[in-house]
Amino acid sequence: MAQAAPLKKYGKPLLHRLLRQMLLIRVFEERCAQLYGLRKIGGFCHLYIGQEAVAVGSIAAIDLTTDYVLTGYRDHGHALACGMDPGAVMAELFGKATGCSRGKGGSMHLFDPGKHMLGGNGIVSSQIPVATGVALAVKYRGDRGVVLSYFGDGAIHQGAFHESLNLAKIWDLPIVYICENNQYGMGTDFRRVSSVTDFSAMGASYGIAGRQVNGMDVLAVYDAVAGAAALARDKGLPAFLEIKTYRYRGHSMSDPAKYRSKEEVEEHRRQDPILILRARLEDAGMLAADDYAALEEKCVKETDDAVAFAERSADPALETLFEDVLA
Amino acid sequence: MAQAAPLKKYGKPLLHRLLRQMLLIRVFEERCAQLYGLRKIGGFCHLYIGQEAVAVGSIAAIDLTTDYVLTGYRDHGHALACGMDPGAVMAELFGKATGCSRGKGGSMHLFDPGKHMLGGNGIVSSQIPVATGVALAVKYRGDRGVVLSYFGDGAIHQGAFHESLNLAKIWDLPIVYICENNQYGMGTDFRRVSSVTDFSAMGASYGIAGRQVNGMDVLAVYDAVAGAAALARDKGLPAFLEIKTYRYRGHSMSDPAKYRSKEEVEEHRRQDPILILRARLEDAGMLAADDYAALEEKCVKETDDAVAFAERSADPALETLFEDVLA
Amino acid sequence: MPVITYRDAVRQAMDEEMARDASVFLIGEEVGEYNGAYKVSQGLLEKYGPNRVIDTPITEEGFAGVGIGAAIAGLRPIVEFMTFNFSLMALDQVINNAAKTLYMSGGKVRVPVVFRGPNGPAEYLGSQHSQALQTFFAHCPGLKVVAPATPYDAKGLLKSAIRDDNPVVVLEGELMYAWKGDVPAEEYLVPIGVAEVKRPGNDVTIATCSKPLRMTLETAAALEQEGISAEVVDLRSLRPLDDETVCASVRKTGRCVIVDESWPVCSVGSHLASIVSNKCFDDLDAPVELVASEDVPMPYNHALELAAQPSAERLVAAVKKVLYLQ
Amino acid sequence: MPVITYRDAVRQAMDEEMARDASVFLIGEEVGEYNGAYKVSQGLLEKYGPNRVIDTPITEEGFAGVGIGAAIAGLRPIVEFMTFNFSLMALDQVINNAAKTLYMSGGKVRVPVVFRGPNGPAEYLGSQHSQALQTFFAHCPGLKVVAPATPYDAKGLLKSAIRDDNPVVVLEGELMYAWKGDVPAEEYLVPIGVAEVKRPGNDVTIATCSKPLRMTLETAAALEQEGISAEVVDLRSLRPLDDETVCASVRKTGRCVIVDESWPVCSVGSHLASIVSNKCFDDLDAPVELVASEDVPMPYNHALELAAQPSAERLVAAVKKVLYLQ
Ligand SMILES: Cc1ncc(C[n+]2csc(CCOP(=O)(O)OP(=O)(O)O)c2C)c(N)n1
Ligand SMILES: Cc1ncc(C[n+]2csc(CCOP(=O)(O)OP(=O)(O)O)c2C)c(N)n1
Ligand SMILES: [Mg+2]
Ligand SMILES: [Mg+2]
Repeated sequence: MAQAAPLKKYGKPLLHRLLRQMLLIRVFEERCAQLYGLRKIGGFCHLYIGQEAVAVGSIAAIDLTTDYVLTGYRDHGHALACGMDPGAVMAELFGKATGCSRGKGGSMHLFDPGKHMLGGNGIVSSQIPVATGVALAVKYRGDRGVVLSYFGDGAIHQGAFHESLNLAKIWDLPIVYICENNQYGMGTDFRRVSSVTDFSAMGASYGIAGRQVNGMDVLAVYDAVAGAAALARDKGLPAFLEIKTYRYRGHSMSDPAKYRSKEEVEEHRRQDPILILRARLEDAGMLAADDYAALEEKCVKETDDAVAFAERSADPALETLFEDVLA
Repeated sequence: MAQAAPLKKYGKPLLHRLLRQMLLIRVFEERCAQLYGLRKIGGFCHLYIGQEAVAVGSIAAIDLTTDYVLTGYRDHGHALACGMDPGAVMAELFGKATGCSRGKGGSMHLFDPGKHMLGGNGIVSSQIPVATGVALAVKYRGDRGVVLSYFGDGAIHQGAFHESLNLAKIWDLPIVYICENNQYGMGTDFRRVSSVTDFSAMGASYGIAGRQVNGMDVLAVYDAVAGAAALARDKGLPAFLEIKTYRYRGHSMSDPAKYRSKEEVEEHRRQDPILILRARLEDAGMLAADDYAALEEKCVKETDDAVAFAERSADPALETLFEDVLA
Repeated sequence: MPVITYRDAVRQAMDEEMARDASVFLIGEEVGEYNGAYKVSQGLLEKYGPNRVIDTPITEEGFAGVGIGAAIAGLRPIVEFMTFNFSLMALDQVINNAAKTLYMSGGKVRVPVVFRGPNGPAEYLGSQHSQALQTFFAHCPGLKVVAPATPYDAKGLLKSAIRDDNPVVVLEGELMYAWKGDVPAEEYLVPIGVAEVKRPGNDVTIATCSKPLRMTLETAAALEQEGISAEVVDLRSLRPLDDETVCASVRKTGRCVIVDESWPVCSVGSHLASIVSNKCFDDLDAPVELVASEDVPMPYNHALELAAQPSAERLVAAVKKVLYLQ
Repeated sequence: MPVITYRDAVRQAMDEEMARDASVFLIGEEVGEYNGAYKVSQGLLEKYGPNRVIDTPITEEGFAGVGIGAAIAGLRPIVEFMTFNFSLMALDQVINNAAKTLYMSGGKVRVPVVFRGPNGPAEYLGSQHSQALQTFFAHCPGLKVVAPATPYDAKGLLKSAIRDDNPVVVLEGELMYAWKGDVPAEEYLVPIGVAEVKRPGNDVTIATCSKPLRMTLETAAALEQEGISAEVVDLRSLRPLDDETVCASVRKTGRCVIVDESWPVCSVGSHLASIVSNKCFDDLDAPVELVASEDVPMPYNHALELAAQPSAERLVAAVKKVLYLQ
């Protein structure tokens, strides 16, 4: 599995940004869990806690003025990593009119086309062909963009994944397929439903290089995606990354996650992507003692503000029910 | 690519049976083409001419008292190789009440559950999960059967193929997936729409051994399928074979096949599976000069009888329109 | 009589049929080790083992086809869709194979498979997870489709579905799983294709099915207070559709309101309205009214979400409209 | 005015729009080098090159999703299904993504994609290849659906569909591709959502769409000989459905027959019947009659196949029934 290079090549601003973004997602999501308990947020709410390094490391490696992100229903992390306004995201989770999708999308359907975040999708694997089409559009127009297409270990057995990789390869599309293997699809250990345990091998059916990446190491993710994106962008070589990660919470808020042991979760928590990066920065003298506290405070403040914004926002007017059906 | 062993190990009865079956399919199908011209047969009519060694060699390698066959719309060859009555098949093509599907199925939907021939399917790849389910049933009951699941080079990009292989492997199902790569899906050279030209590599995504087989050599097909079927039957190891073959005619009767050169067709005709087996048998002194003529005459007679049966059979009564909708 | 939940009724049906017939098995996502996404199959893996309670990867097209194949080979699979929203991934298998194989084989090959799972809106789930998709199945000959609204009917219809030699689509409902009702301890079946008058009345016929039945019955009780006697017909089966029971009621009441939680266009509701309008032309004192979900995707916001669905208010308004009481 | 085939009309529409707007492109199986399975795209690859006329592998789910993605990213893809029978493989993409993305994004993300290809029965093709699947699309909010029956409408509606900012399903017909009709040389559009009276009349309204229009017009001409004046309304669009034009006609004639070549249950035909029955309750002198395909899978045998579909005989019988002439 790919591991990261020494720290200095990244530069302090990037490293701090990565830490801050992961922390913001963490704080934001912990708050979501509380708010779900308070019934401010309803329905399915799939937390990203534990996986932050994947969205943050990968999206930091691209340029959202030209590049695009599409993912599944576990999309809060990607939304925030794309720089979507936390207030608009929180208001969406509250179902408010000021939400990024006017309160109509909810947790699984965060969109911000201005930030090139093209959703959120609730149907496992359904976003993969769509992302492939966005890559087709990029190439069609002769733009220099690249698309990151995210999905889980559960999605990889769906036909949509396989059809897409073949299409991307025969058309030389600028796309990086990212399987966030958090080891479970709902209650199912991925090893129970997969013939192979190294997903990266699956690229070979499509002449696409596959690679496993340590998804608890944000720099490893950054490097792997930067490399793959460059090849996709410059040479039209689609790539496939299996990023190994872990979700600390249940599948959604209603899942007690009894299918795995406390020890297993604890073991992964010791690999926490935020702790790891923090420790490395501190070891390298790139993060002062109170830098982290300040960072954390900032993220808490941003989250507080987002919640306050969501709280004070109005519900959508009833007649908006009939809007946005057709353009 | 796998090639066949010396002749004697097969024994004369089997070798003659293979030759006879290929010849019957050839004669039967040539007649179909004529009858289509005479408008006795309508709609899509996908001839198997050139591919006879695949159905014949593979089905000869299994035991239809325990084993099953499912295929796509190019199914005349499989039907006859399963021992379906040529009269019932021809009557079906004529749309007669005596047809194997009472004149309701037509060319793409030949069935004979008594012979373990479970269809004929008009939707590219749609039969592959169904065949996988038949294999599940065989295993469920603890039977010693194996299922042969046929499809074309065009079907291999469909999600249904990929989903099925994974299922078969995680459940250890007794099934042999057979891609009849006749090099074209309708007008599309398979190389134009596939990222890889050696399909057998695709099994690796599912931990399934893949193998290319010379589909113009009926004995190579027989050997490969016999081997794969034994492993599937005895060890629950699903297999995947890419059998390289060629169709001499257009995709269906309405396809002039302008997408390939005369030379290309001629080149493949020189590899004709019937000619090859005949020559090998003659060389080995296992087929006397008039044996072949006698065989051919028999096949013509069988075809004549089938046509006569179809001709004299009645159309289905109008009220049968409403029968067989529900059991 | 024991009072049990709809969830338990569905499980009992599967349990009894699996005990009775070794060819019955359950297959789907999370049906085994997780005991079902909605705990419908709780305990079945433990009781019947992994050969008969089969967890699948997320491959609706694949495992729906597997169910069809196993049925063709003589077993009686129960295929669970975690929700019917995901069945769209498998629609080719259901429409092109399950529904047509008997016909295409001239009656030779039967497909005794059951496709079941929750259908229709739950709460706060947004557009892709809140669809009442009965039209996609009710439209297609070669299938049977049932949509039980009570624990009693859920158990009796599912048992009939499992024993049926045809592909049967059984539409349950996430929000109904916790509903309770009488279910006899003794074995019984509810026949497919027979509607039931769930409440007798004289002034207006209200026909419905599935989850809206409860709201309809509550509304009928409230209308009684206003002196309006509503007869409530529960369709129970959508294909074959027992329109005769509805028409018999309408011939008595002269008025008809239909409640259907799917989108209105090409719905079971509008289809039934066309039949009642035709067959009861001389009996109807007012046009047939349809109370359906609004013709929009489902929004996430809860107030909008409720406004999108049939409600007591809209039903009362429709009843008063057909009674010219507005 | 030039007389051209339906096939040429469809091609002209694509050609003109591709020439006008560089963001329009065609994608599907055999659309390029083979010039279309039914030769609809003949010459377009040569004219526009492989970047804009894109051959796909057989992966309906995949390339339908690709069309949706390209549309989301600002292009205007025309996705051809070789026939709509195969669109069932892609239904999740059409229903869950194309139709809902605008709504789920609160109006921010548009999906200007066209899905087109032949729909409905051709000849001798059996159950899987002869389906009139309009219900699957007309049912779903967020889509537009058109079903042109003449070369003129095919061209004008397809051009409107390509320019529309919503996902539009365009249902053509294999047997119609060779039909000829007047198509002006000058550019024109036919608006989506507007039905057209194709033949005026006074005694009965016959509403139809797509392929049955021709048979309906021929039958109307024959009925004229018997002194029956039928007004024929061509729906042209199925979603939005211009029921008002039909109702206006029915208010005049007092009788209505609907012809729809799909299965009857939950069909566009039965839906329209429910609306006409409701809105024209006081105007109707007879129940609305539906002439649909029989509620069976399509058989291969040609006589059975014809018997399964709406016919002049059945239409005449229905007209006479609503006129009480039997
Ligand atoms: C097509 C489809 N089938 C089933 C579901 C229900 N479902 C939602 S999430 C999920 C598990 C997905 O697991 P994975 O892809 O590993 O993603 P993760 O939740 O781990 O991020 C399932 C089965 C769905 N949404 N869509
Ligand atoms: C899902 C689906 N898409 C498209 C078609 C139309 N079609 C019929 S056969 C065919 C080509 C299939 O080629 P291949 O799998 O190589 O089989 P072959 O005809 O060569 O035997 C196509 C595109 C179909 N029947 N089903
Ligand atoms: Mg996962
Ligand atoms: Mg082929």
